[in-house]
Amino acid sequence: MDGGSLVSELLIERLNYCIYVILLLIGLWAMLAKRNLVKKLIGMSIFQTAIILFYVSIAVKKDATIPIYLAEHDPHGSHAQESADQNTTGNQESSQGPVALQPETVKGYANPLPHVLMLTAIVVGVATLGLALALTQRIYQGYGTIEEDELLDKLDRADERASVSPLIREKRNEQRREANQRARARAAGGLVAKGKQKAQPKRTSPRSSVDEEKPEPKK
Amino acid sequence: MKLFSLIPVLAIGALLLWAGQDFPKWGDLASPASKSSVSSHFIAKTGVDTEVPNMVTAVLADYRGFDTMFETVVVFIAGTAVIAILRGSSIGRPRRKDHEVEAEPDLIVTNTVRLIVPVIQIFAFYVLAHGHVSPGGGFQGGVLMGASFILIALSWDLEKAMARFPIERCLFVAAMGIVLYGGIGLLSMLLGGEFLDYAELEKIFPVSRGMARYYAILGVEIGVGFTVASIMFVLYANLASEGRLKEGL
Amino acid sequence: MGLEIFNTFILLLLVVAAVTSLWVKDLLVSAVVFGVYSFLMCLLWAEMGAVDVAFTEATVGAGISTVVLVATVFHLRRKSND
Amino acid sequence: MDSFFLATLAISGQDGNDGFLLLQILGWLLGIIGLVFFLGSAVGMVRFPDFYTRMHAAGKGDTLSTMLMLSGFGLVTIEDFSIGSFLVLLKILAVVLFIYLTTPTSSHALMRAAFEDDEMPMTEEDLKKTNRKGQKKK
Repeated sequence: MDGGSLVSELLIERLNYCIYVILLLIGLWAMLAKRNLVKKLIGMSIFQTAIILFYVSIAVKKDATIPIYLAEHDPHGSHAQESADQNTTGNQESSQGPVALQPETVKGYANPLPHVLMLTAIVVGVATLGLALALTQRIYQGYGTIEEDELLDKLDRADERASVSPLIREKRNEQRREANQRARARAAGGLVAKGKQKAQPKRTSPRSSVDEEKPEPKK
Repeated sequence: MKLFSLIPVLAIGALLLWAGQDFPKWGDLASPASKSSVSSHFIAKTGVDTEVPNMVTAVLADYRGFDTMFETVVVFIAGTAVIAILRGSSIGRPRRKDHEVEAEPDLIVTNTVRLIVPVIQIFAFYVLAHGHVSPGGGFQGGVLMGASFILIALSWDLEKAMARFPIERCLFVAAMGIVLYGGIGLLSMLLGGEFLDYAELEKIFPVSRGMARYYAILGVEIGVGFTVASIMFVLYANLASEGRLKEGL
Repeated sequence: MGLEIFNTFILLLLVVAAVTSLWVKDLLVSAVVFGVYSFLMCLLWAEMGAVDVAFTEATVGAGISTVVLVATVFHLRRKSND
Repeated sequence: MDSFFLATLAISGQDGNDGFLLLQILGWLLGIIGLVFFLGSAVGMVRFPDFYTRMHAAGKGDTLSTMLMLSGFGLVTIEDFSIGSFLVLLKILAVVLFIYLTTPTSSHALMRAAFEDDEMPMTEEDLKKTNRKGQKKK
């Protein structure tokens, strides 16, 4: 297959598939690259609707009606009743109950199976979206942010605080205290007030303050 | 990070576009999904088997009833999980006051809502019960019913809606929906058929096999409607108040 | 060839709505534009003959999920960094 | 308008198909008038300077145009004097009534929310200021 026919195959005859793929890629990209959790969830919903759209468009038939029986095709509708009444006067055999549709009339109705599958998928989708939003609210209550990078920073700090054993923490605190004292001594040797402020430990995060406060009472 | 994530995205896109050449054209009558014997059987025989003109409802609640039952269970589990996640999470946490105005519920809005909420609820029942012959069914009717309570909560406040539909009653109604669904299935099993084989209900109801399935589909849809309506309201009530269940939005 | 102009137009609008709802930095605007996306999707499905799916999307996607998103954003920070 | 509608019905009762053609033309006309009002409200949303005037354009134009278009649809759907087409007309009229109730209420709620959020309406002096600024920029 040469290039021209590929383009005409994809872009002209199957343009709808191209747009489904674009929608799906937008959703996937948002889930991967966006840092805001709510944006990620919106991307998830877009991804989901793109797949549902693909399924529903498979069910389309040209010149077909919606999957609800027309009055003249309904085996139990008024029309069938009339024809049954007419038949009872003539042929007794053919009026035995309702008749299934002929293959020609089957072609006139859209395919109901993908509709059913996707109908439940939409409702389950909103339930899972609500669950994910509840988790997002909980994350915001716990960490005060829903941006992924800030969240990872805070998680790293929390991990460090939780995972270090008390002995190592004590050793680190001692090292830090020594470093502080050395710096203070240097600052006292040099400029008086300005140097002291500079010599304060650079990290002002809650962890360092907490870790330094703990050993204080032992002194 | 953003550029790095473009690599898998573009790779998947190229793969999907390459696969797209093999898909059927728009509205193709000879596509595999339309030619398959399953969907042709559904279109041809639904009216004979169940007497329901809307094929989607019949396939949803009868042929694929097991699937729908567990979809309903998934919705129920999601609602209970939202309650479990958010309950008590905001105790001792000050309520945000920065974007809040001290205002009575608006007179015009509340009076209009008083007028239209009964109409919405009647329409929800109509959609639920008329789903056999027109678009609609348990999911849509349930969502509309839940939306009417959400409208009450939006126009007055959450307490007013919770007084009409407290959270315990929500969970009870949701569970009753699933029990109704499974109960109809079990009843048809006790009468000698298989699980969710509604045609066996003709032994206790004075109707034909087709009409037995018709009425059983209605009962199943009512069960789905109960569950979906209460879970939708549970979702809103919990998310709007951070699990406090009072003083929402 | 088989694709009508109406469908193509709605599909392009869908792409625009999806990109907009991910582009804007205000999460409230993002939620509302996502509601617009759901309505366009509902229109497309009604045109395809899937009336039940369109009805479900109109009630669930455009109604409940927009309300739930707005209710969540109300308790979070409204501005997003990207 | 009312008497015209009744007259149309009377004609359609006498002459059969011609009367329904008149109803269809009337329906198309109503739809086109509704579209014109819709265009007006869309232009107003873009062109008006502040929130209240924009809501004025959106609320009023939207309600009127939607009601007009829906009643046009209702007239077009009448094909004969059967119960079926009359039921469709009745349903569309119910939707019209619903929109008549809810759209003004929602725009009122939006306006009130903006007012309680201390959004001030634009005065003539503000308009002059913005005009001057625009002229300076030019």
